Amino acid sequence: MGILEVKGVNKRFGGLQALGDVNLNIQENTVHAIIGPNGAGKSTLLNVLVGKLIPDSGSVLFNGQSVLGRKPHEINQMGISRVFQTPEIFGDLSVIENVMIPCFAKRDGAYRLHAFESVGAEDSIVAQAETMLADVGMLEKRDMHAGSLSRGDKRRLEMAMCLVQEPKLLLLDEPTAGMARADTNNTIDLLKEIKAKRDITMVIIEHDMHVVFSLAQRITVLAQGSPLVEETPENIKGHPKVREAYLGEAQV
Amino acid sequence: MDAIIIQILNGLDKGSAYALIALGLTLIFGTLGVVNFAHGALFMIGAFCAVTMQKLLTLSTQTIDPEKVDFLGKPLVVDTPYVVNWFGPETGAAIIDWAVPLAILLAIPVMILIGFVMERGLIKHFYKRAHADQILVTFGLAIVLQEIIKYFYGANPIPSPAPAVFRGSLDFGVWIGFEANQIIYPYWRLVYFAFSAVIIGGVFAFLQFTTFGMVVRAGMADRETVGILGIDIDKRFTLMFGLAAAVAGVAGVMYVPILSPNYNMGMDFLVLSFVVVVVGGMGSLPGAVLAGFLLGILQSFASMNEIKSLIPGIDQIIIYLVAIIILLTRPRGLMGRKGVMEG
Amino acid sequence: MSKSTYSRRRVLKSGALSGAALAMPTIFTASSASAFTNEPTGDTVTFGFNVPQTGAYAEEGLDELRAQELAVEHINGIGDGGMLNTFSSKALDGTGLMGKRVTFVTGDTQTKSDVARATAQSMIQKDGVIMINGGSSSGVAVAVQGLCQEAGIIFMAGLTHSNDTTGKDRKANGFRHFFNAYMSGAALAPVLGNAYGADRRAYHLTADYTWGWTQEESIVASTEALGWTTTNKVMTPVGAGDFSSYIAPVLNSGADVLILNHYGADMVNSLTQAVQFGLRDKQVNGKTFEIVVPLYSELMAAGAGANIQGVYGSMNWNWQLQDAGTQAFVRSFGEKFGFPPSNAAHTCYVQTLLYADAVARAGSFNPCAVAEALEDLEFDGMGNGPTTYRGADHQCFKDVLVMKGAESPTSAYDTLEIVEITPRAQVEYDPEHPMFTGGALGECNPGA
Amino acid sequence: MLKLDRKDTLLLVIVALMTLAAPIILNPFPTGSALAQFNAGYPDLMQRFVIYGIFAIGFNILFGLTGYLSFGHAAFLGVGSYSAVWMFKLLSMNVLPAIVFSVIIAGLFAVVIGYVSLRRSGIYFSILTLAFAQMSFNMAYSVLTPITNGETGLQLTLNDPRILDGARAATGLPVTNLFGFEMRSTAHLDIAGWGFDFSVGYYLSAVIMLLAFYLSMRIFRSPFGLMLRAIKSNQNRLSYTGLNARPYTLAAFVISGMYAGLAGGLLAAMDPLAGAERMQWTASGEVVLMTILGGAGTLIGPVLGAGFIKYFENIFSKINDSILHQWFSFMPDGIEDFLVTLVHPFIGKGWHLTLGLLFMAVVIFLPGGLVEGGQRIGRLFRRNKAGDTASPATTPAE
Repeated sequence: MGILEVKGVNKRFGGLQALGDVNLNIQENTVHAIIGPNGAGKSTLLNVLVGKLIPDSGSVLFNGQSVLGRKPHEINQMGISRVFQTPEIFGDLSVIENVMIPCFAKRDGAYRLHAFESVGAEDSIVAQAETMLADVGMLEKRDMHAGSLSRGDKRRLEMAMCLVQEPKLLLLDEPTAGMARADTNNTIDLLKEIKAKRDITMVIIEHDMHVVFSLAQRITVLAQGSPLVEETPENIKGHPKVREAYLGEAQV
Repeated sequence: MDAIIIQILNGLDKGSAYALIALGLTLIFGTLGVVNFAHGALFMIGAFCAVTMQKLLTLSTQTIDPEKVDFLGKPLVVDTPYVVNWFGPETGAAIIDWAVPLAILLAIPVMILIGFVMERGLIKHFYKRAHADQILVTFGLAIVLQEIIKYFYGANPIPSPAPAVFRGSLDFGVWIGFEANQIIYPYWRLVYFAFSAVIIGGVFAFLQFTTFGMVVRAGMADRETVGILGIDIDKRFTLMFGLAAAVAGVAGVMYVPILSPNYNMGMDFLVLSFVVVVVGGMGSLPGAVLAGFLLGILQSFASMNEIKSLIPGIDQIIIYLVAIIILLTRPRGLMGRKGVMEG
Repeated sequence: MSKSTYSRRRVLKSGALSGAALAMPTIFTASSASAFTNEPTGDTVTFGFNVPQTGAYAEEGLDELRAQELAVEHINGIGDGGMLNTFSSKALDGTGLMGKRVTFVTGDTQTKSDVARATAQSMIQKDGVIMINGGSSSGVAVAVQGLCQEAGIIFMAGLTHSNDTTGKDRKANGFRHFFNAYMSGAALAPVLGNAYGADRRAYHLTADYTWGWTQEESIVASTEALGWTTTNKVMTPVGAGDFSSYIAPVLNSGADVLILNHYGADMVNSLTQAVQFGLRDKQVNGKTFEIVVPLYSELMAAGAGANIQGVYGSMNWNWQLQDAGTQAFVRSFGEKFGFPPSNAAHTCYVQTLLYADAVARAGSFNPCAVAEALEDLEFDGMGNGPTTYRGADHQCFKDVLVMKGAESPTSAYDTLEIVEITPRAQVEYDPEHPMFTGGALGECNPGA
Repeated sequence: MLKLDRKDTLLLVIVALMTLAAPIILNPFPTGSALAQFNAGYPDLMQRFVIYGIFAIGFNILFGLTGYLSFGHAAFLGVGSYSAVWMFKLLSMNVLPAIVFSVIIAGLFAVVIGYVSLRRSGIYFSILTLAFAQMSFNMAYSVLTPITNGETGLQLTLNDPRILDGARAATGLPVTNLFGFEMRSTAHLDIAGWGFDFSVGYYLSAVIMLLAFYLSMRIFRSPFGLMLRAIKSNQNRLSYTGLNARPYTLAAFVISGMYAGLAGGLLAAMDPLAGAERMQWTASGEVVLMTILGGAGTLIGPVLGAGFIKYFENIFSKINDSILHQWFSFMPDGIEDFLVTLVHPFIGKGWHLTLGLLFMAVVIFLPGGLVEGGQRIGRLFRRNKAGDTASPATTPAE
């Protein structure tokens, strides 16, 4: 049994079949990439996984529990974190505050009226956040305004915010979209580093084959809303069905 | 039955006033992304254009009539308007009588000018600022405009009658088979309704069928892209602001026979028109018009005795009650787009 | 501590530490330097003129202010003396008040009870006023009257027409010269009966707040006593602006008279719109449809323009009266400002003089002495003929004017004409009349 | 002891000193002088400064931290006032139960209105709160007159039951007090021409304001405050971080509603009258203006804004032409009249004009409100002193 099981998920938007009978089984502690041409249903699938969309039929089980119908914050509290295409951070807050918020969320749950404690007095939270920042090499920027960071740093910060929660599953939505080659490579290194340091399952939705083949242990190819193939990277490269799906899309 | 028809007619009329103001407000918000709290003041200035027109037309020569005395026992000073001197008593009086409709000729250039000056001189600098700042600065401007009008015209309402031919009312009920006097409707309100329909239709046609309108609509949807195409969108937006000011202004001019203008009238309309705009959906022109008529008609129904006796005071809160219900059932108002002013 | 007395203006010896005052503020309530609140000590005495200067009643308030300024000039001996020449009491001689020059401070009530109370407070606490006068709404009058009662100074009400001011909300420190809703009804009804007959059906539109309700109650009672029937009483929101949805059903209701219990901008708009609906051109029940506005003011007449022609209403006073007092006042006001005074201006002018006169006769600024000098005072020469300040409720009783919109006014100032001067006997009532019960004057409070 | 860092402690101490010395600071001009017109150190106005300060501090907890712009907060102030006056009428003239009761009732109102309104965000939220407040105002003014006494405002009468204090002899209305200390009792101090008033009511309000200020400081610096700022910054990220924004915003809404109720209760405690106008949209707009004018999201800004607006309303509106003539009387007649004519439109009945112009000036030139103005002056001062180029980077104003 995998950590995340998607069984028979269907989703229609009007006349369009966005997802058709999707079955996925993601094994614990692997990096699993979902690829596919534009309009294959990757984003729809991701939105189903994080509770933003409810499928017409089928089930999504995380550690044996259904995630369907739960709000994003509940799904996060179950142990699923998400990295967005463009980094979503708290731009008005300082870097360290950005990382402290997920620490509080992990310790105190979705809501707690801790109005009379002082943030500065939360030593363990501060220490936790600082360790995390050190991990991603941003400790010297701890007091900077997060909104003024470079794009690469924003990505790092977002990763740090997700990782500090020690999620069981990390969803990455095109983490290198729009990045220059150098930044992409940095991100790949960062992800590799993260993976090397801890037990974590990652699901990457990605366009860039370079990223996919650098990181993934399993790859699912999605086409027209349905999984075409699920294989190891080596076997995907020469797969005829994949070539067919990607014809003219990208050089594999 | 007749009571219901009466209230639908009244509602259409109230609604057309709301719709006109909300339309201008939405034009400004939709094109420029600015929340304009001075829009009520523009409506008020329009109304005072009518007052000014009256004053201009009754500019007078003063002669002393030794036969009569004033309240202090001094010889009475008699005013004779120039237009009477020039065109004779008959024509002169007729011209003065038509002061309110004639005021539109004054209001359009004046309002466009005020719109230009406002946009170039003030609003322009607030495109990138927070909505709260826009609200504060335009609110400050509204107070200033209002006080300027008060300084020159005083705080009293000023009677501004419609031309004599439009006084009295149409016995509408007789046409559709009711007895006389059951459903009556003032001529001027019919004029106002028709006028609003023309203006609203005109604005929509302008946006729909002219290239200018198309560019502006594109700009409303995606300002940056239009900018990239090398179109000077800013200039068009300035014109748009002038247009919105003119719409508010003429709405004000035509409203004065219904509501004697005073310097404070803009504030009364401001809150109401914001409710209308939001119920319609921020940034949606059809939504603004639809919501204007909807709220106007519902308000009229709520003032019926039969309904008031069931729920006392319902006519005082109906607009707000409807706004709450609509916003709770339709998150972005009747026709609002996602993500507009939700942050 | 002792009684609930107002303990401002305790004078500390200059050497005393403020710290002691902070720690034990009540120590000083025992010692008393002055006998009553804001006892004038220098060579001046200060009046507070609290009128609306912004908002819908600003013009009325500013006219009150002009009259008050004029009254102060006359008390101080500047100008022609105005009504001091015709006033039956000769205690004021144009040399100030008890050897002191009268000065005044002004405030803006914005016609809001809260704000009016704040400006009144500031006049009492900061400027040390001994009397407050002015205002253009009953809500404000009642609120400020209550404050003056608690603070221990005299309140001379301005324009306030609700029965409550000297009815259920009457106060020992408060006095009203202006007439009230009951008097309007009592004065109007006979004139309406003569003009429109005893068989009429009335439809009421009433502003939905306390003044509107007392106005409606009064006029309903007096017209029904005349034999009229009341077909409908409809409340309208204050500041509704567009009254069309209330006016439209009137014709259909079988009523042949519309009574607009509205004031200010509401009245201007409802009357304008009713005329626009053509109500007055209609025939109902075989009679011409009529409109009545129980309370008129110059402000409203000016705002409604030609629409008031032939419409009956009542007023406290009008500059067209021919008595000597009126003429003296109109002359001195007109010479100074260039137009005749409004009835709001008149009542404030008279109130200021009456207060000063009472001080002079009592020989003291102590509010209790002043109140005593005002109670049951009989006077004449202030317009309105012989007048009594009734001690039981602090309401003035005098002739009331029934007015009608002039058919062909010669200037902006004679748009209303006097139809009848209703003699005072006809508008008098018992202090415990049911419309006026529910409150008590209490005892005069000198503060301190 | 206060659990504040050094900077905050310093700010609190300064605010406390200023507040406690306000009767002296606000009366800088000798009583008889022409400039005495600008003195604001009389009890009623000082009370209004601190009470509206409380109102604005509370509003800022909602608006400054979460960015939710409520246009109906005056409703809670009004509800607080009505509750307090009813307590005076029914229970006791002691202000303590009245204030506690007004906070509780305003809090309950805020729970209901907040629960519904917070289902929407942005301008839709603003209009929902506006609608609720306008409904409350319209009803209070007319239909609910038996509870609110409508236009006149709810006030004490001689025949109120007042269970605890018992019925007094009908000599006059009783006075609000705190265990015998009457709110209106005032000690007056004259020193060499200067006059100062120290009133019990002011000091009670001032102490409560300081507590409210301290509490808001703690909220600003707490994890709860951090979450609220995160909501303003990026609500999407917040929910994907496992936090539920709704209870946080509701808590902020209720807390700020209770602050408004406290302010309303205190207003009634100082002067036992509650008018419906307190709930009108213009009153709600006023607290928005106070907060933005002073500096939204800053600790001290709202208090400054409240003082600024109340000062104008009470001092500028009272200046009239005869006072102007007095000021300029030292000038030759022609110039005197000219100056009076020049200033005339801006004072007395024209005080709104001055206020409107100042709003515009502040927003145009000081986007961060008065606090930013203070910071700029401070920076200028420091730069001159140090002679170096201080970092021009704008730090979030605190």
